[in-house]
Formats: sequence, structure tokens, C-alpha cells
Amino acid sequence: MKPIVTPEEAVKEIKDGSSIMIGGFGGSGDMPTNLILALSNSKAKNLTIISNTGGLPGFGLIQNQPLPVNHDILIRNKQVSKIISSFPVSPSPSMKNALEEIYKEENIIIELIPQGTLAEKIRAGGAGIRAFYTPTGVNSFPSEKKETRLFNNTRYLLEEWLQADFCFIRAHKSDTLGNLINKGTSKNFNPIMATASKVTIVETDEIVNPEQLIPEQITTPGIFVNKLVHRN
Amino acid sequence: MKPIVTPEEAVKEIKDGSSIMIGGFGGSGDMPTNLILALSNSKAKNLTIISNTGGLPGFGLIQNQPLPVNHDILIRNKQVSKIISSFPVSPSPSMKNALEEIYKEENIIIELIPQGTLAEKIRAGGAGIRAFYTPTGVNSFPSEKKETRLFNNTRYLLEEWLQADFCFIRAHKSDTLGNLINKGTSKNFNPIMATASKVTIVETDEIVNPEQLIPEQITTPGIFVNKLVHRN
Amino acid sequence: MIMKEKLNRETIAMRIAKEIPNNSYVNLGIGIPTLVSQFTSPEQNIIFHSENGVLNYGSLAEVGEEDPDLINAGGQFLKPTIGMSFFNSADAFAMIRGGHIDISVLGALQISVKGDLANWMIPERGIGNIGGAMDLATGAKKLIVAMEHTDRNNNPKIVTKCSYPLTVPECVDLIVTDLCVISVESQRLIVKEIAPGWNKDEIQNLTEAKLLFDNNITEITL
Amino acid sequence: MIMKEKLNRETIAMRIAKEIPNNSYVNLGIGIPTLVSQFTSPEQNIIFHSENGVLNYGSLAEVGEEDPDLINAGGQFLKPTIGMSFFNSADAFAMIRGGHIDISVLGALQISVKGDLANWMIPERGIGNIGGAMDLATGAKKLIVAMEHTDRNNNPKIVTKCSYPLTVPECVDLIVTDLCVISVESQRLIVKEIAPGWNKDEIQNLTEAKLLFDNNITEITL
Repeated sequence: MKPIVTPEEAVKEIKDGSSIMIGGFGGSGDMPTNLILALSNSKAKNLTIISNTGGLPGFGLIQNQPLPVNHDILIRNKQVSKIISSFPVSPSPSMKNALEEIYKEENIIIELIPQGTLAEKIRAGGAGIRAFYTPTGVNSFPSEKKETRLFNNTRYLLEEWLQADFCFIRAHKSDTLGNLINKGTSKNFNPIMATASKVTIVETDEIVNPEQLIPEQITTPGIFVNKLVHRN
Repeated sequence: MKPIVTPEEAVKEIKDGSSIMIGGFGGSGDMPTNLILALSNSKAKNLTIISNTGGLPGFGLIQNQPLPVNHDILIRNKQVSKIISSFPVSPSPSMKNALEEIYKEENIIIELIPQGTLAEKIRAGGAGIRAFYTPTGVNSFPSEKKETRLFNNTRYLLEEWLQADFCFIRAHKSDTLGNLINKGTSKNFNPIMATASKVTIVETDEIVNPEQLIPEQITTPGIFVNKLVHRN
Repeated sequence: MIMKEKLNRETIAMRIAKEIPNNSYVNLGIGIPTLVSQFTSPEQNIIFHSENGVLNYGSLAEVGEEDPDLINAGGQFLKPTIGMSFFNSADAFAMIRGGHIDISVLGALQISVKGDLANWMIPERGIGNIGGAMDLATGAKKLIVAMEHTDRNNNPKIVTKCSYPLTVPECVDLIVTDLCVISVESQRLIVKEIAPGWNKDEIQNLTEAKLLFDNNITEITL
Repeated sequence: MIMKEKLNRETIAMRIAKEIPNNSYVNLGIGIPTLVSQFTSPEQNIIFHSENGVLNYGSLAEVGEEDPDLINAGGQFLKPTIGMSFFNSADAFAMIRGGHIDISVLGALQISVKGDLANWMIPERGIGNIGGAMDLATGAKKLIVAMEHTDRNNNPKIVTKCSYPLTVPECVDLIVTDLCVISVESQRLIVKEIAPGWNKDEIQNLTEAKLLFDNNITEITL
């Protein structure tokens, strides 16, 4: 049985300097908004955020709906000192997100990683694979500072695993054992981040009894889950 | 739309020296028996077989049921020159499988790999990850000939990807687009082998129209599937 | 220079659709590439992949029917489609990196004569987005670029050497612009088709890289 | 030597069950370890993992109700159980290697004084099975070995140095045999509990490795 807590209780143990993976692909309905909001109301500073984007409030937004909360608010609040991301800023230079506006004066470190490498580093972190050789990034930006190696005359880049103290992820349904179901395209980074964090906190639409889940639909087994938060 | 063929047609392009991944965990109902039987009736020789076991006819066998066909028959037929496996012989020394009986006189090469490393090598082969560092096997058997490296004072073993010319896998249901569903514990090596082989051949209990599958239950998307064989 | 008519974005997408063989698995990037799916027919059985974790998506959702759990990597809302499957980001990129995607269609900021692709950062901005482009340009079997031939200020985007940071060197196979279709072959750019009303010199004048023109060059046909 | 009574396999399993904290994720190997699940109660909320791809399995299926698609890694047929989940072999070992399994219970051929484990090959056979044991002994947070104290010929299995090829060096945390319970601490073997009717000397005599005996040593309690 996994503890069911409020967003405020869930973020209580997050201290200055913690690293937090945040699931979701971009910035709309698929983010753990209540957990992010609770964290934005906490005192935690100098956070490292690992997420696909650097917080894009308008991404994947349904017309005429209010801008949803995402980790943009944490950056605007100056709670973040480092962000690891594949898509840190807005696709359009004229629509700046908080990160682009303040990263220079606030000295926020931006670690830019190709999306597939980011996903694989997180999976490796959860699977006990310390490092791996990928073809992505050889002879382009990320390889400048990185080790490469030839296998059968093709060059590959060495990438290490990525792990975090916490992760905030979303689920459509959870059972009381922490087994999770994600609908449609809402898996994205959620299932892999759950594996790579010391404490996995799930913001879920529903919490049901285990007999109400179809085992074959479970996308994240409860072994990776520590706390459940019911989204209202 | 994926071609639906007979087992005999499916194995026709398998030539001497081909490598074949065979899904299933052990040796009972979860093996692609019709494909194995068709291959045993073909002339292909010097095959490399990659499978969790070395062919265990009695493993996971329901009482009073006949011994199911598995790759044991290919070894007994002397069609195999190399086997890559984590569990090549019978758990009991007194119940020898074909591999244990004939590997010495037939000079069959047995490459023994820890099960998790075998699974990860296959996943890497399908995911374009050329090699990876794993903690498993450091300072024990497989590491004797293998490269190791320290990361933060812990030693890891370098393992390369594994790919094959063909794979034989099982599914409970397939749609005509090759999307597959595996029931219960019958995923095992099937979904990852499908990703790591040039030609993936599926032995499936049912072939249905795409609208009859629940997308969230699909365990192997059709992108990894080349041919379907209907199990009778 | 007379302002002649260039192909519009839809026409570029239409021309690219013609390049896609039946039964292909195809990933479409943000911008013009996204439009390609409008110009393929169901009979072609082309399966579209999006790196946020979906295969076999079809049309976009109507306004009022958007489901936040059914989007593509460009943040567009998708209609539920028969034959769809879903997966996480690690598996989505396993498909790309593992060589399972037949065709990737991407936009570009610059392409060099060798087929180098630069599409992730304008240096003046000081910060860029890589997203899935680097994996797609590395892993897809064939890479088609869809773009305007020049930038807003009429500066050539097809250059001798990219001045912008590279996404992947020597990866582009085919370029379809609003002026022509260019095949990249052995580090040479060979113009195969030209937009109606344009001639070779005009196109070379809007291109920094040296272009070769195919002997059997034709007007762009759709 | 008088043939005194040793603990039977079920009693060894019962003693190990006592070691498992509530809410643990536990993988049971083939042989005596498999029996452990019979001696835990539902209130303990222990979740059993099997590396062929299942979490939260419960009892074994009755004869006549076997489902070939519902087995554990030992090839035993499982009953469908509420709360089960299924995954492929790569994900099953990601759980193990990634440190998500709290306790692994394995059998052994030999254990050294340093806690080295040998359980995959008898050299005379010339060929052995590794299976999941090497990953489990590497990745699980705690490793408990369940075994008979000596082999069939009364040769010690707890030795100064393993003569059989190692599975993993220095990995064993606790050994429960049919004679005693031994904690491996800083490369020393400390006997904590002894089977009823046995004394320290008798146990040391059946053990090649040097044993230490805890000051508070007790009879094995269940």
C-alpha cells in the first residue's frame, strides 16, 4: 500500500539543492501541475530540474483554456539553479519563457541534451546501466566535450546515466499498490523517470483498488512508486 | 498490412549461417513451436541461436501434456553451430538436453551470458545503443575476457549490442498492422527480440482487425514486425 | 530582381509526400514537415511516428474535441485513430536510433554542400532547442529536409559550410524548397526539379553552395 | 558422527520469511527459496518479483488450471492474482540491476568466508546455467542464501575460498542453512542462531570456513 498524501505533504522533504525529474512532454495538461504548484509555494531553492522542456506554458494548450502551471513557475520564482532539458526555450524567439528571460542574470546552468539521449540516460539511471555508447551527437554539439569511441569503424558517444532525488510524474489511474496507467500519449517521460528517482511522487486523476486495473494495461508497476497524490 | 504466411514460407529465406533469436522464457507453451518445427524441416545449417535457454523440453510443462517442440530439436538435428543463452542446459545434470549431449562432439559454441545482460544486449541491439556498462559479471565468469571501467570507484563491464538476422516470437493476438499483444508472463524476450532482428516473424494465436486491439495493451508495435504466422 | 512566385508550404509538403513509398514508417518534424501527412492517401498505408510516443496517428482533432493525452511532438491534438499504439520516450527513441524509421522529414536553418544539417540554434539567440532532431537525423534511414530556399532576408540557407552549429554532419538525402528539389549525392548537391517559371541561374544566385543540375532536370511535378 | 536431525526445507524457508520486512519487493530463486512465499502473510504486503516478467504473484495454480502464459522463472504455474503486473525481460532486469528489489533469496553451491557466492556451475559438469542469479546477486539490496549446510556427501559448502567459479564476490548478507543462521559482516561469518540440538563445535566441524559465534547466540526461532 502506498501512502496517499496532499501535494504540500508530498513536497515537504524536498530541500535546497535537490534534483527533481518532472514528467510530461511539454507544458500542457500532461504535467504534474499540483505538485509543481506546491513546490513553488515551498522554500526549496537551488533545485536541479530534469525535464524534456525548460517550461513552455503555451505548448499543447487547448484554445481558450487558461495557461496551465508547469515548471516555468519554479524558474520565474528563482528556485532553480540548473536545468537539464532537450527543448529548454520557446520554439519562437519572440515568445520567451522564464528560463530564456532570466538564465543569464540568475546564472542558471542549462544542460542541453538531445531528447533521445535524455530519455536513454534516464532509462539507464533506473536500469542500473552506468553508461552507454550512442550514435547521436557524434561530431556535433554535445560531443565537443564528450568521449567517443569507434566500434567497427563507426563512432559513438559515451553518455552516463542520469538519476534524481525526486520525480513528479502524472498518471491517469493508480491503484493502491502504486501500479499506474497512462492514457494515450501521456506516457512520454513518466514511466522512465519513475525508475530513476529515489522518491517517485505521482499526481493521478484516480486512485482505485487493484482489482479495477487490467494488469496488461499497467505502464508503471508499483515497485517504482513511493507516494500518490490525488489530482482534484 | 503485414504478410500472413505459413511457417514453411516464413522460414524459406533462412540460409546456412543465419542468426535467429527465439523468444519465450524456457521451453513450454510460450515458444514459437510451429516456426521451429518448420525450420527443423528445412536444410538450413550452421545456425546461431540466441535464446534464454539452450532448449529445455521439460521446462514449464503442464502435467500429462506431450513434450512441446522447442529449439532442442534444431540442436538434435545438428543445424546449430553456436548458441547464445543464459540457461543452456537442464537444471538437473541427470536430465540432459540435446545441447549437453552433443555440444562437445559437434563443436557447438556455447556463449553463456547472464540473463539480464542478455536481455539488455538485445534491447541495445534494437535501440541503436552500441554498447553499455553493466555492474553484472564484474569480477566473475564473464569478465575474465571483458573490458571493465571504473565510474566513481565502482567497476562496470562493457557489453556490446546483440542483433540477429531473424527472430521467431510469439504473440497472443496480432492485428493486420502487426501490432502484438502478449498475455501475462508471455512477454519475456519476445518484445525486445522483435526490435533487434532484421526480419521478425511472429507466431500468433489470433489475427484480428486493428479496431479489435486496445491500443494501451499493445506490447510490440507493428513497426518491429515483418511477417505473421497463424498458429493452428 | 523580379519577385517571382515560389511554391507555398503546402506545395512543398505535397512534393515530399510523393517521395514516400507505400508502407513506410515516417516521422514528421515541426513546421512544413507536419503538413506532409495531409497529402498521403490511406491506400499508401504510411504509418506516422511521433517521438512523444505514438505510432499510426492520422488527422488532427477538431476544435472542441482536443484531448491533452493525445498529442504529437509538435503539441498538436490528434484524433483517435484505429491502429494507434503508444509508448514511452525511451521506446520512442529506440525506434528512431535503432533504425526502424524509414523517413524523417525535418526543417532546417542551413544545409551545407556536403549535406550537413544545422537546425537547432541561431547563434545570436544564445540558446537553442535540440528536441528529437539530432536523433532523427542520426537514426532515420532517409532524411528529407523541407524548407524555404532562403531566409526572410533572402540570405541563402544552402551554403558552402554551415555557420550555425551542426545538428548532424552529412546526413541530408533530399532537400525540397520553395524553388527546387535537390538530391545530395556523394557530398554534391544535384538539382533534379525546378519550380515553374524559375531557371538554373536564378536558383544558383539564391544559393551559396555550388549546385549541379541534373541532365534530365524537370519542372517540379506533383 | 551421530545423524542428528537437521531442519527441513520448509523450516529453512519459514526462517527466511521472518527476515522479510513488510512491504518489501522480493525475488525468490529456484529450490528452497521458492518455498518462502508460503510462509509470509497477506498482511505483510510483500510483493514477489519473478525475472520472467511478473510482479505480485501469489499462490501456485492448482493441477488442471495451469496457464502456460502465467509462470514464474522456475517454470511453476501461477494463479491469477489481484495487483499483478507484467513486463518484458529487459524491464524485469532493469528492476533488478537498478536496485529496486529489496531482497533476493538464492540457493548456493558454495559460499566463502568473505561472502563470495558460487551457484552456477559444478566444474565437473563442464557447463553451467547462470540465469538471473548473477544479476540478482549484483543488484538486490540484500542477498539471503538458503541451502543445506553440506552437500550430499557431507562436504562443507561454506568454505575458506570457493573452488567453484564465482557468481558474484562478496555479495551474501545472510545464510540460512539446515543447521544455523549466519550473518556475513565485514568478511566474517557470524553464527547468530543454531538448530535445536546442535552445538558450535558440531557446526564448525561441518564448515570449512572459520566461523565466529555471536555472544547472544540463540536457538533458531520461527
